Amino acid sequence: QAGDVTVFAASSMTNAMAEIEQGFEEDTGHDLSVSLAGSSALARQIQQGAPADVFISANPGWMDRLEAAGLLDPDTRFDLLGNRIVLIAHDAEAKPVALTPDLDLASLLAGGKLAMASVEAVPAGIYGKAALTHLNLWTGVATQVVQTKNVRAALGLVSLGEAPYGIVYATDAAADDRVRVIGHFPQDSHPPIVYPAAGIAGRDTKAAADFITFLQGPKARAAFARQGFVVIAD
Amino acid sequence: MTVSVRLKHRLGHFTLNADFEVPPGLTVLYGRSGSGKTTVINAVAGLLRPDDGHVVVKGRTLLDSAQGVNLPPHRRGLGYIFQEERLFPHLSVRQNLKFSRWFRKATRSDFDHVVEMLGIGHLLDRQPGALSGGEKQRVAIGRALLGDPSLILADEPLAALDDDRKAEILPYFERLRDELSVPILYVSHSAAEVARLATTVVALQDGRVAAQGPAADVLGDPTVTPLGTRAAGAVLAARVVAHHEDGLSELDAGGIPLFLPRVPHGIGQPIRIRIAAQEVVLSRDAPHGLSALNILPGTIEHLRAGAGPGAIASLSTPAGRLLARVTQRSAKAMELAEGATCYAIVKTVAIAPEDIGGGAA
Amino acid sequence: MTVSVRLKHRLGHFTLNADFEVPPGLTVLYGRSGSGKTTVINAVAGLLRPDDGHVVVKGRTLLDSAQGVNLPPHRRGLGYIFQEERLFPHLSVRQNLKFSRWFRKATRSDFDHVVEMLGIGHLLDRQPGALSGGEKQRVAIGRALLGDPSLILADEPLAALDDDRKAEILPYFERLRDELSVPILYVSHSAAEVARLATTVVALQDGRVAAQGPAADVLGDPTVTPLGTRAAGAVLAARVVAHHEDGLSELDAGGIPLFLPRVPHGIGQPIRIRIAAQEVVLSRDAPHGLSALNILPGTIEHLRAGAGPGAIASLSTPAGRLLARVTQRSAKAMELAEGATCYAIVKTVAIAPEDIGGGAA
Amino acid sequence: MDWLTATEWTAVRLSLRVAFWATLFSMPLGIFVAYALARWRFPGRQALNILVHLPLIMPPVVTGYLLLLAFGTQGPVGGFLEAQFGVTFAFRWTGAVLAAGVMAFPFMVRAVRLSIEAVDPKLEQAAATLGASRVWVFMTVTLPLILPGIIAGMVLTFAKGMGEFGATITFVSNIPGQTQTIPLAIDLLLETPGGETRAARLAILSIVLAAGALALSEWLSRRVADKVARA
Amino acid sequence: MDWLTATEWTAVRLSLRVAFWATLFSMPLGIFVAYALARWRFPGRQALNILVHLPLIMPPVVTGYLLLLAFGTQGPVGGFLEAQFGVTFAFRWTGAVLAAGVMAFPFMVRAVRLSIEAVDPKLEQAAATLGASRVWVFMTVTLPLILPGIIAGMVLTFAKGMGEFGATITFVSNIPGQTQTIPLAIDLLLETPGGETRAARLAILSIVLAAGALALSEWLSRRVADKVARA
Ligand SMILES: Nc1ncnc2c1ncn2[C@@H]1O[C@H](COP(=O)(O)OP(=O)(O)OP(=O)(O)O)[C@@H](O)[C@H]1O
Ligand SMILES: Nc1ncnc2c1ncn2[C@@H]1O[C@H](COP(=O)(O)OP(=O)(O)OP(=O)(O)O)[C@@H](O)[C@H]1O
Ligand SMILES: [Mg+2]
Ligand SMILES: [Mg+2]
Repeated sequence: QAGDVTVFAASSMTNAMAEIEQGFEEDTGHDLSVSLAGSSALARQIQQGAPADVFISANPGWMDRLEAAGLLDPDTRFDLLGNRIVLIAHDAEAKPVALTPDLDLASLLAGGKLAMASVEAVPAGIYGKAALTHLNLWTGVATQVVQTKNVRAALGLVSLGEAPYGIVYATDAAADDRVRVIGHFPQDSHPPIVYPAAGIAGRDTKAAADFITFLQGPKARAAFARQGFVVIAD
Repeated sequence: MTVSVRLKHRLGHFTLNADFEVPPGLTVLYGRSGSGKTTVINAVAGLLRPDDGHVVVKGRTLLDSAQGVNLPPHRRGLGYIFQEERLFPHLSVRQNLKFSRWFRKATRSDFDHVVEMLGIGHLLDRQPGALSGGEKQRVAIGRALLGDPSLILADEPLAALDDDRKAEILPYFERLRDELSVPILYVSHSAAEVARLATTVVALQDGRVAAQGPAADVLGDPTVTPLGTRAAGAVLAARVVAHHEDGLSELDAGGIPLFLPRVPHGIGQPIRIRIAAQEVVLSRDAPHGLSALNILPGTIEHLRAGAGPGAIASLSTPAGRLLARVTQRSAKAMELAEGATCYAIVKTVAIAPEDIGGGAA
Repeated sequence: MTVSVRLKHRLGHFTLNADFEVPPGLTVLYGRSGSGKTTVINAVAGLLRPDDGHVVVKGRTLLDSAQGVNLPPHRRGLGYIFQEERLFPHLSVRQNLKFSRWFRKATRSDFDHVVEMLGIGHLLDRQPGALSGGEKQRVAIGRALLGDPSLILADEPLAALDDDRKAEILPYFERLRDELSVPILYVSHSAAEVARLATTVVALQDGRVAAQGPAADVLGDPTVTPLGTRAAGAVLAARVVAHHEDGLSELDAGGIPLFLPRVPHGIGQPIRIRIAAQEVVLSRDAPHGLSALNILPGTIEHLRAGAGPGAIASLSTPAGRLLARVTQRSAKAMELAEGATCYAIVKTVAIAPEDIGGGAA
Repeated sequence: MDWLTATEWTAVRLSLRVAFWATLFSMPLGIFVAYALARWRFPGRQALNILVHLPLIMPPVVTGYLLLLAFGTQGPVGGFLEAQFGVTFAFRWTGAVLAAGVMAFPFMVRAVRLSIEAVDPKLEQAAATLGASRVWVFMTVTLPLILPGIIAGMVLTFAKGMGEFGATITFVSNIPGQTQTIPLAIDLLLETPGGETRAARLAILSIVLAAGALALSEWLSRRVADKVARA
Repeated sequence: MDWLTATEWTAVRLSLRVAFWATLFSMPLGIFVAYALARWRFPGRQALNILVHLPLIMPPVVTGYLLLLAFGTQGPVGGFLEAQFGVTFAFRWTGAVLAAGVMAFPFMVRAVRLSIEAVDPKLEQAAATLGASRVWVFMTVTLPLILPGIIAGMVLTFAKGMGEFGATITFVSNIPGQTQTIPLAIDLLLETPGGETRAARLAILSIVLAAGALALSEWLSRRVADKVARA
């Protein structure tokens, strides 16, 4: 018997969610509606009683917030996805570099900007800063970093050439052929990148449970993989 | 007293301190530019809240600062013809004219009649922006009159109009005054208008009342000429006797026949005629062979020399008191003195149409 | 010709089709409300672009539709006194008056003099919003005059003013006309203003020129009375002979002595006097014992009966042509006819101050 | 119809609906507030003035957040309205209307207020002497004369209604068919790799629609102005 | 000074600077465009009208993106300005000024335009007959009479300059000390779990500053209105 399910998902998952919506509706006959926005906005809305059944956050911090407030169905939280951060360049001819403490990032920038998502608020930026700090590269380039509202905007700056280099998720870099990935940050240079997902307390309908199950199933995994995500859940 | 006004108000350097009471009829407010006429009218209308004041019209208290009474303008039952026309630019002439009908039931005034009198029938569907100056003013007059006001305030309503048009509109104010007994406060600089319309004259000077009283007294008193000597003139009461074929009307004024250009009043009706002092020629002998048709015998009651070369004589005649303005040189040459008998000569055509009005003097 | 105007323009149902040429001096545009006076003046000022037109002032072409000439208003060198005052609300009276000084160098007109004449000295630091109606109009007159215009357009400039004030301002227009030879186009409904100021009269009717010509001709021609019979009157040229102690001035008009209330002109100076037709009393016999001081012998040149009870006689006297308005009844009784001799009687005080002007007739 | 996807068409329809109702509802309130600010002196006048300008001063996200706090199902106003009148704003298109209206309110008020301040009080006085009470003076004289300001305010509100993003997404989230207006859809497309072309299409459509509203308003204004034209 | 962090104080100073210059620069251009729209009939008038309204119709992100395309270092206008005049907008506070000015431009133009349309052309005619050329008529009569509209436009621009977020962050990103205005700082705090209190402090400070500007403008308007008061 078909039901409705509403998912609040971080907007960086737009393409993946479109595929998943189709697959899920075909498989279960439930009606899925997806609200895509920034993780912070979505988390606040859930706090204010938004009609979300499932939340997928790009930022574990906001999921922690909801959990602490008792708004999650406690047993349903799991880490859905992982990702990697990479250094990208605008110049199609740019040479790959090794992301080690020996890298002379400042002279690579040559006075240009390094585009990153906000290093205090947006996960991709936070991870990026952590990685640069870990590699002792941060202080050398801190003044040249431009911080954007989200990863996509940082990617945009590099793809337009406004900033010659940038740090983004591997998923984003893969989707834009005007940028070139010149280095992968070591996994241990930053806290693990995870997209947690969870059901919302008091909204544990069958449809919601079906969706959480579906997320962990092969169709969803394939869809996420196609968009370049590292699928953690199993 | 139909209208009783007491006002105190300061506007910058100007202080209004006016106090007057007038009987039924039309009161002309007279005074030089800046003497406070518009300020008085605005206070009566409720558009200006005076520092202190008391206004009663026909027994209805419109304003009483002491008692805290201050009727808002829309409850004062006014028809205000403003010094500038103030037509509503977004409404057609017709809508402007009918504006007050939305708020007051029309009873007395007849739309078609007022429109015809003012000669604005062909303008009804225009916007005010497409009217000439005089046309605007006529529409503004119509708008105020069509509100069936129980008090009319008119601030130089006819100043922008030509003589013919004035002559057409003046009788309407007379009718309001006499037949419908609407009290009227009327600002005017025109001696003829004052003489013809005024029941009472209130002369303002620097915000104070310099003179006030019945029009016949103020205008006919040779010792006061608040409106200037050129405005001096007596008002005679007469009765229509006959309309002659040659275009003259014959009147009877205390037994004396007077000839005037045809008047519109019916036989037997009373009319009042203003005879300007400066139009009267005096003669010691009975004159003959003159083109002037009206000759009134009389006795000099009073002779007052003015500041200039002129003097004003007041003459008691069977038709009533008459004023004559002569030069002091003539007065001396003719040996005019109080008690002297003489003849007053008045040209028929010198009596302006606007100096002839219906109603008893 | 100083001013030559040819205009064709349509405004809604109204069609202007005016064509007149006037010699130096002051031209009065006369006509009923809505006859097109303001439209003509606006076109001359360049505020309205007529469908077709040609305007030349003192040899300068301001507008020539055929040649595509159309000077913008600010290059026409105007002083325009508008029918409504149009003061700048954001500027003080002083700044309003001095407005044109920002764009034109002041040469002729003296600020203090104009301010004093208009009696607005105490208003200089006020904003226009704090002025009475007449005060605003006076400031507007001053503003236009202080622009040192080479052409003055005045649309009923004195209508809102009282007689005393009018008498103070009129001489200034005369001075502009005579001494500074500024051409003036002047709209007025006042016969006295017309008579006193006009060099030329142009009468408009429904957008067309109904009559035009020198003021003396138009006003003194008994066959045309474009301004209405009450405006008819002759203009006499005279010369000041003496100022007497009793306040009278003695003039000489073609050998005939005339007595007037003291005139401001010096002995020997020429002045022009308008004698309104309705003020003249005719007598077949030499009159005596009358209070009227001025008696002129003459011969009747022309007698025209009007539509009403009146007739206008034109009289050839040694002082010049005189008009007299009498009733047809009197004309018959006195057997007035062309060629008859008679006496014209004119009261000294009946000649209004505004009917006496400087300059030759 | 393959120029836009079905979801996108839904967004277009929704945007029009939101802009329309936001314009309609904020107009009377805007006129009232503008009149109060222009003509009345009352305690708290300056506070009201600041309140009206708040949505302009604060980042839209803050406005959206405050709306969420006040008008959410948990919020005091939202809870009250839901309980008393059954009106819900949270996560409904009605909430998008509210957000657009609030964000455009400063412009609506300013435009109307400017017009009110330009009305010649002498005309209102004239109407009063002809028997019109305060309310009638307003209805018959003031209101017709401030139409240009009202039209300008409505245009600004409509345009803002078509373009509002920050407060809307924060307040009512981004739910296709419910709260996903054109700007939200565009934003999402811009977040999506390769979404630029479709974003541009939506933007152009949005501009065309708003241009239509603009042209209509210009035409209306012209008519009003012609009527009131001073010769 | 521990009420706000040093970065936050920098953001406050920067916001004031951005709002100030945005107001100053957009005023003359706004007056010009408003005059052209109100008084002239020229081909492309309607297109200009739409262009002016675009920042309102489109989501701020789109406006910011278009600014980036045009005024970025790689953009045609930005490249030209940098080469010719050494003016750079990209990632500079000047870019924030540009973004705020553009976003507020519709309001500036509307406010001024409403005022221009309310000016009685009869007064301008009177000035012309007194010798004032078109330009002088504008300077001596029109401009003083539209001051209320200009003040209103400036207030709206200043307020918008204090509050603009979407276009600014998209165009010039968020560089503390360079482009991080109050709204950007607030947004950052709101994105951070637990940042609400500090965000609220910044918001309140921003409101207080804008309220000051508002009060100043009201006082100025009153002075102007008193001068022009019709009795
Ligand atoms: N915009 C317009 N549309 C249609 N008719 C108009 C327009 N403006 C003026 N008129 C008409 O043109 C005629 C001439 O107007 P004008 O203002 O020149 O008259 P005027 O002689 O100055 O009258 P007044 O003495 O009343 O000021 C009038 O009949 C008027 O109704
Ligand atoms: N707001 C004001 N501030 C200062 N003085 C004012 C103000 N309004 C009017 N006055 C002055 O008050 C006086 C009376 O003005 P009012 O309008 O009553 O004159 P008025 O008799 O109607 O004159 P007019 O015949 O010129 O219309 C004038 O001297 C005027 O200058
Ligand atoms: Mg007055
Ligand atoms: Mg006129």
